Amino acid sequence: MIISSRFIREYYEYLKKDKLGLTGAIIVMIFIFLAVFAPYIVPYPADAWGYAYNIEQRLQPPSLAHPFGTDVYGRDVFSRVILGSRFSLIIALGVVSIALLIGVVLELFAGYLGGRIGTFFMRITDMFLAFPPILLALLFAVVIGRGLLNLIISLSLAWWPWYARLTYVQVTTVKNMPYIDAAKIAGINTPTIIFKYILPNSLTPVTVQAFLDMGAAILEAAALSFIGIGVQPPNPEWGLMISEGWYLIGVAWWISIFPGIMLFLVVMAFNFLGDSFREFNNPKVRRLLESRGI
Amino acid sequence: METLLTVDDLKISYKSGNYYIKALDGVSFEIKEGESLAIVGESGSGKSTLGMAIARLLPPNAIIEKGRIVMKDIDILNSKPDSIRGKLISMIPQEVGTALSPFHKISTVFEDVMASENKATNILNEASKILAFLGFKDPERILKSYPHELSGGMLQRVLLALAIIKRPYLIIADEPTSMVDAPLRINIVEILNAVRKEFNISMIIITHDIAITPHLCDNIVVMYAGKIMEYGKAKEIIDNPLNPYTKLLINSIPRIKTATRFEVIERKNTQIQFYKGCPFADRCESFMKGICDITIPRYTSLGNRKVLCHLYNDKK
Amino acid sequence: GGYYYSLLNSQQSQPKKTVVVYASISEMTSADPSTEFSNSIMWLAFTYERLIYYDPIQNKLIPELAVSWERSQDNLTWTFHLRHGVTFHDGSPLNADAVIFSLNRTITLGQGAAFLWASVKSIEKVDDYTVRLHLNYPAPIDLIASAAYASYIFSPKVVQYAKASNATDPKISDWFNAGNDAGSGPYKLIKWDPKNEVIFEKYSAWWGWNATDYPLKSSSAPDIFTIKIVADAVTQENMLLAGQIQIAQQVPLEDLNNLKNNPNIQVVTKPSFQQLILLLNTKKAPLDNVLVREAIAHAIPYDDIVTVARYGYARVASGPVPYGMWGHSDQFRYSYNLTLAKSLLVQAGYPNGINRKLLLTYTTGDIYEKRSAELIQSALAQIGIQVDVRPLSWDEQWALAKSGWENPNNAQDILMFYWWPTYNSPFDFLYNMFDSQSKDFNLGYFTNETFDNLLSTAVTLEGSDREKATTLYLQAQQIIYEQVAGIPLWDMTYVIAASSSLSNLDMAINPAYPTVIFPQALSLKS
Amino acid sequence: MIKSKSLLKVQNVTILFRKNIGVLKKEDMIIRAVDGISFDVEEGEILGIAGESGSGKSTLAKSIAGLLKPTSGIILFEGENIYEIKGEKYRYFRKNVQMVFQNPFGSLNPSMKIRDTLKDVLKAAKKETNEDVLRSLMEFVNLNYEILDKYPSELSGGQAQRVAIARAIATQPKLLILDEPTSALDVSVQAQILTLLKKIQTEKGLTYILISHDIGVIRYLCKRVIVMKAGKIVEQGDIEDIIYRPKEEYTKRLVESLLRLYGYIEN
Amino acid sequence: MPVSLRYVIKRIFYLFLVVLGVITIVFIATRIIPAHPEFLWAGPHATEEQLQEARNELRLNDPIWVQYVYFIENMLTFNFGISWSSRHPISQDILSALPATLELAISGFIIGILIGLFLGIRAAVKYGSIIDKFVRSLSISGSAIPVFWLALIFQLILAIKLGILPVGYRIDPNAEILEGFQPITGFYTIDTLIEGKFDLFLDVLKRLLMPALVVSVYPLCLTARMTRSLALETLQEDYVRNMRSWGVKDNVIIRKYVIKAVIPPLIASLGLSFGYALVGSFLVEVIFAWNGLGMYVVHALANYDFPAVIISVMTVAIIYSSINTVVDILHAYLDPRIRL
Ligand SMILES: Nc1ncnc2c1ncn2[C@@H]1O[C@H](COP(=O)(O)OP(=O)(O)OP(=O)(O)O)[C@@H](O)[C@H]1O
Ligand SMILES: Nc1ncnc2c1ncn2[C@@H]1O[C@H](COP(=O)(O)OP(=O)(O)OP(=O)(O)O)[C@@H](O)[C@H]1O
Ligand SMILES: [Mg+2]
Ligand SMILES: [Mg+2]
Repeated sequence: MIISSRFIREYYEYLKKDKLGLTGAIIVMIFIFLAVFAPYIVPYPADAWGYAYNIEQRLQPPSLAHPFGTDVYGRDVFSRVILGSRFSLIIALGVVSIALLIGVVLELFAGYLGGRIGTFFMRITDMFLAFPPILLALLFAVVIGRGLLNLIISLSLAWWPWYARLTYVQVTTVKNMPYIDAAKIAGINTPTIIFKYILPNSLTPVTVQAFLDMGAAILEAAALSFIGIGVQPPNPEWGLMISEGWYLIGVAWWISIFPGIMLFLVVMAFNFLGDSFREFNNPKVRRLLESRGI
Repeated sequence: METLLTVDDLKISYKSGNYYIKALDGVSFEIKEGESLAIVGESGSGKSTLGMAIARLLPPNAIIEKGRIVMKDIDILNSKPDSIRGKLISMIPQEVGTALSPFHKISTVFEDVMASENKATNILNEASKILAFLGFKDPERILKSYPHELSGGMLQRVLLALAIIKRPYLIIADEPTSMVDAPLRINIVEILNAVRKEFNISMIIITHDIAITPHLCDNIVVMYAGKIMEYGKAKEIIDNPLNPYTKLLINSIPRIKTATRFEVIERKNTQIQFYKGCPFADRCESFMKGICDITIPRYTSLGNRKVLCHLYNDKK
Repeated sequence: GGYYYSLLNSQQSQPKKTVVVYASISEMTSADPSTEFSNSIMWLAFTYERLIYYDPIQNKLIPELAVSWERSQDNLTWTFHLRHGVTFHDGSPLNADAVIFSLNRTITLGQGAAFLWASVKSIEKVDDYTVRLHLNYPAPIDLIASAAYASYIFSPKVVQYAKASNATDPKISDWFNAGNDAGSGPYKLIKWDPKNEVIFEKYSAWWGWNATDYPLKSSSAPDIFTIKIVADAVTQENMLLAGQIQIAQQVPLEDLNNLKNNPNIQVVTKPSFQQLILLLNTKKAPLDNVLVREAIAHAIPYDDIVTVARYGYARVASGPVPYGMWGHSDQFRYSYNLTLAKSLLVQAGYPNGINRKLLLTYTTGDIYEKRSAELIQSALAQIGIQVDVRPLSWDEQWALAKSGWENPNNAQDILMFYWWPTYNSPFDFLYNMFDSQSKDFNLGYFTNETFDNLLSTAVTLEGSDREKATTLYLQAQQIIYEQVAGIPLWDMTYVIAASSSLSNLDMAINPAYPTVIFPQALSLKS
Repeated sequence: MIKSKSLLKVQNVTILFRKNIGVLKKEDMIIRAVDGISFDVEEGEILGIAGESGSGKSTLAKSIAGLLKPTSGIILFEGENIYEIKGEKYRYFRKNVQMVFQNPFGSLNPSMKIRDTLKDVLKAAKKETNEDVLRSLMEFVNLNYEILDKYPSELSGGQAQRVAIARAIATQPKLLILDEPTSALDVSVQAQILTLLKKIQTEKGLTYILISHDIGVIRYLCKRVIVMKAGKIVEQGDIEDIIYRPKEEYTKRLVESLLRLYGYIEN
Repeated sequence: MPVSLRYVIKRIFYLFLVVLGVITIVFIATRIIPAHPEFLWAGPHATEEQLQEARNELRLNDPIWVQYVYFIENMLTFNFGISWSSRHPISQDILSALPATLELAISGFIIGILIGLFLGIRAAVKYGSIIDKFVRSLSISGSAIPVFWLALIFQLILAIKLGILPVGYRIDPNAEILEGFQPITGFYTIDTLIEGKFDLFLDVLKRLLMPALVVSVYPLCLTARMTRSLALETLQEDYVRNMRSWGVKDNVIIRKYVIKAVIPPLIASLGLSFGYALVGSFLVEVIFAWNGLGMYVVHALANYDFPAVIISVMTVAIIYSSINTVVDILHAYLDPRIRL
């Protein structure tokens, strides 16, 4: 399996040398920590969830009491930004795992069986690939409605074809490898071959892509929330907060700047991590990297 | 004959992450003008590294720890690569499929290779002439082709033409005959011999294919784990290998005429750390029988030959 | 480059026209002066003219196309004397025929605000410049003739232009909507791109430029007036600061302090008759219980809402009739009192709050509504009422709300929307939003016979006995107040930010004609 | 002399590959990889198949191993058509015909430890999978048992090929197909593998089909050889006869150049 | 060497299939997923008449396959129906908004590609150097910037705080009246030049600059990253080493061989880059009040004008697929190995 302890150990060793990847990993870890514990550690939980408002405190610039200032309802932007990480994490995990599941399972069988069925599934995948993913997500969001859950579903529905194609390509190469023939000759049954021989060896590019996509999913979800069809107020989703703060950009820049910075940092961290993971999995580049001591 | 190239105590490692991989460990030898030298040995023994070091083509992670390469009074390792590559030394690559840019016609490559020579002669004429010499009936057509439009054998000759068009003193061929059928192997040997005769070019042939060496080379360097195990006239070495590794190598070649009998020594699992001492000890019968010890042996010169082995340290 | 420059200079040697660009938040709608009942008032109001112009601040009626008018003793006949020497933009003269043609078309088509003329029985041409209206019942025809909608007079030649068979032929409407105008106002329509921009050019033959009895004009009015659709307040502000527009309909109110300090910008505020109100679904549990409605009314932080939603640029409403309108009273404010609200809920039988999420709808895209709605959401949460706040497009919101007349249980619980007057009378507010006959806008489905009777009596007195009418309207408002049929939130103060190069802006804005800037009154400093 | 019974019968086997190069309608290009080949393999025999690159050797081998149904012709294993048997008989065939591939790394699942690879194979053949079985298997191919806990990428070429051989003999097959088992290895390692193969054959009495383009390798292991070219059998017979008395033009040319090349070494 | 006609025909035929596929997905999304498609078409709370109208228009009383055929026919004949917020034919709305979006997307895309290509090559050549590290972190972090947020910051700094660049709108609001500017193609950069209005052209460029820069960020990062890794891989290729061994100078190798090897796969990814530019401009339009398809969609979304949104999305998908087809043909043209 790709997630073997050896693999993790090797990647850990590699990360220690890849400064960008390491930075990414650390930020991602902080982000996950925040997402999990946000409601318990933010200074103003009620503000964070959007239940409360405080007229006296409205539109305060950043200060000690409110490090990121307050918004138009006098809610603490810092608390909201921190809690926002929970939404982004749920989105990233939800979208990537659902899309991965659909894409991989579908094309694993399509790719292994090949022939007409394989082609048929690939054609369906191609149809979906004809849309820029975020627009397809927008289409689905419009059809199934707004809100966090619908957002995740829409994005997943738009995303799976990318994994499907990767898996398909990979499965069709892997299934022609001698070790698959060897397994067949040894009399190992088809389900075992698919799940133990083809799946783990087809997964690397998809996993790399999934890693890279975590950030992208967060970003696209934020974009959809920004145009109003994602997470709904008063929830503190970053894209939504940017959109709300945009109206006041002239007087209260902090309302949209801080969620933006947070969004940027987290997506960047995922990108760094994903990129380092990709280079780690690309032996050609890896050899070059190692030789340069990067 | 004058000495063309001297390699003196060359030590090269590769840096790979935190590790250093020793590729060459104190290699010294000479090539005379017009001479053809074979470098044979195990996979990973440093043959390609040696060839690339001479042609100044080492990858960036290679570290030259020690040693000198001198050719025609030029210190190869300390001069500009551009003044060496192509002019003094050229290479013939092994993989023909990926050896030429798929996006360019053969003629373009010839032009670019010759670009630095501001000779009055028409470059393409020159190329045609060499291609014709290498046996092409219609060199113009070859020049107009893309690499993928030519067969493997044709490409091999095109690559040879590219390597010799600037008339270097030395060409290095890395595995010119691997993955090739017997008739074609003969063919390549013949062409290389013809080139050598016509242009008086020295050659280093890096190869696994010991069978071709007596037809193509004057001398052989046998390498093992970054060291030269034995050096000498090709035919002498094949007739009478001295070093146990050379013996193993020669005996491992399956024969055609008579059924072979391999003498195989299976590597035993021992706890001794071999890399510090004699590199071949763990496969060496003499070591296992206790005839010699693990320390690094010295070179012994026996006439034209040089051997690295305890068995010969005492002799002579 | 040089070639282009010489070309350019030759063009610029002609005297440059003066231009004022007014950025509108919303797109223009239709262009038919008889039926339009929406955003296009923004330009109909100065491309076309009414018989009378109304100044609500001084409560004065100013002669426009009619120089004078009188009503009969029984209040059932109104006679208008028309202005001489007025020409429409096509050059044809204004006369009694034109007025009769226009009013008849509007009344016959019966769309938009045509209901205003419901009292009219017939229109009679007395002579070329005199028109007489005969009524079924007394009605304030002077106010109706000065209304912001359905009051416009246009050239009868539109029938020819549109190749129509008669006045009500839809071809005329098509002709208007193709971007043609047939008005007599100070500006004529020269470009009609309702989603992006609408452009007007000064009509130099307008009678008003030289009229002494007509105050609404300026000698340095712009040659060109453009309404540019800029759907976003932030962009409007940026464009204003960059000098790309001269008037911004909306800027983020929080930015006003900065703008006020900017010497290049002026900010004009004016009270308006536009009110944000909640209509409560009186036919669906739990809001069918007056005690619950009352509890809600006392749980809303009115002052906070004005601060947050309008940055203070509004007044907490008192009754559905806005400040400044006759028939308004300061007696109808609900107090903000959570203890009271909670005890009312207990009385109503909901000691633990309401176990269902109430649906509050508002019109999407309006930030003031959005903020008010979100504040109400968190305020009501404090007395145990959960609210689902849902932005809907106006069409959708309206359709959902209207469906409540058939089945109130399918409709929203709370509807948030604006009301502004069609014509200037409390009747317009009270009837439309609360009378049991008004199925289009009584979207709380409030039915109360006493209330209906009070209104129908009052409206007939408007034209004759304003004082009596006022008393009746106040009684009617008392019923609304006690029954909590609606909860008025705030009366908007209009805020217009404009370039300092404009003067007279104050005069160009009139709450009786909401969102209109009358360009003929603007002065452009050079 | 008792005629031993034939273990495998290849009868008139043709294998075509179809490549669709058409745009709208089907336009197929047909590659005749194997073209009407017939031969028998006796029990306990080692049959060599030689031939130039692309002559269809691997395709034929795959077909015999039951991986690729021939376009026409039949393959009989112990008298049964291997593409028609089902159930117990099929399992019997699977257990008894195994294959070793050219690229030792490519034929081992890179994401599984050697131990698990072997276990899977033993399980599929319904055999014991305990530590002793695994260790003795390793010992048999001259490997240290520590290798069991390694991944293929951590092995040398020779080690990996030994593992592949261990895997192939784990089910105790009757017929072993060796498709260029040593061509990716160093000559000295090749010699070790070849001796190992010889040892296995004598100890277990297996039947081999050995595919190689290296006549020397075939010569070392085989008595009988088939020479293929472009999907067809050019010549077959005793290896000595082929080398010293080639009949066909192609074989003559091949042998002549080989003799020239190896001429010096062998004298 | 010309690309074989057969390949071009094949690609175009394939494009046609993809367009059908796109239409099918839209059909599925609008007819099969929602329980009551008429609500989607006329708005969830439309009146009974509106619903009836929608039912007729969508032919909901016919069997599903008739609806499907009818739907395809409508889409292929640009009969997209009426936007129920603007009350215009959607095809007309889209046609008037499209040039603005394309102008923005194309300029952003071109800026991105050119700068990205330059940076990517630089980085690969100086592998491991400061430049390389800079390009690598820039390209990775750059693609993490939310475009809409970047637009906001650009606007805040360049337009509001510094006042260097104008904000909003594609052309001076008074251009039409004062300069007599009349859009012809809808691409204002082209129109102003056609009409010889050079000052307006400069104005248009100035207005285009900021949004185009924002839009360019994503394609730029993508191109830089791809170029870098492609060039790195190419530098590892055997033939590069071989040419070095024959004495071809490094700069010739990079200028002539590496770039030529990098371009075809890069071209193959142009479709993707353009997709990013297109989507990027959708979001950026909102902030820069750029009257394109993005504004139209966002506006339609706010008004729950589903038909307008769905058809716009479909239009973009079709444009995107067409571009991908052109790109594939171009790729085949540039890579002599692809001959199908
Ligand atoms: N770029 C590199 N980075 C790290 N290690 C390398 C690199 N190139 C070669 N090596 C290592 O250096 C040693 C010598 O390699 P070299 O390629 O010179 O061997 P060789 O004799 O040519 O082998 P072969 O016969 O397989 O071609 C080997 O252990 C190899 O793994
Ligand atoms: N799956 C396939 N699809 C299409 N053609 C194939 C396929 N497999 C093999 N071929 C073709 O069949 C022919 C025979 O191939 P095969 O691999 O059997 O040759 P071989 O003798 O094993 O060659 P080598 O010595 O190089 O391994 C070749 O022309 C090859 O291109
Ligand atoms: Mg080598
Ligand atoms: Mg083969």
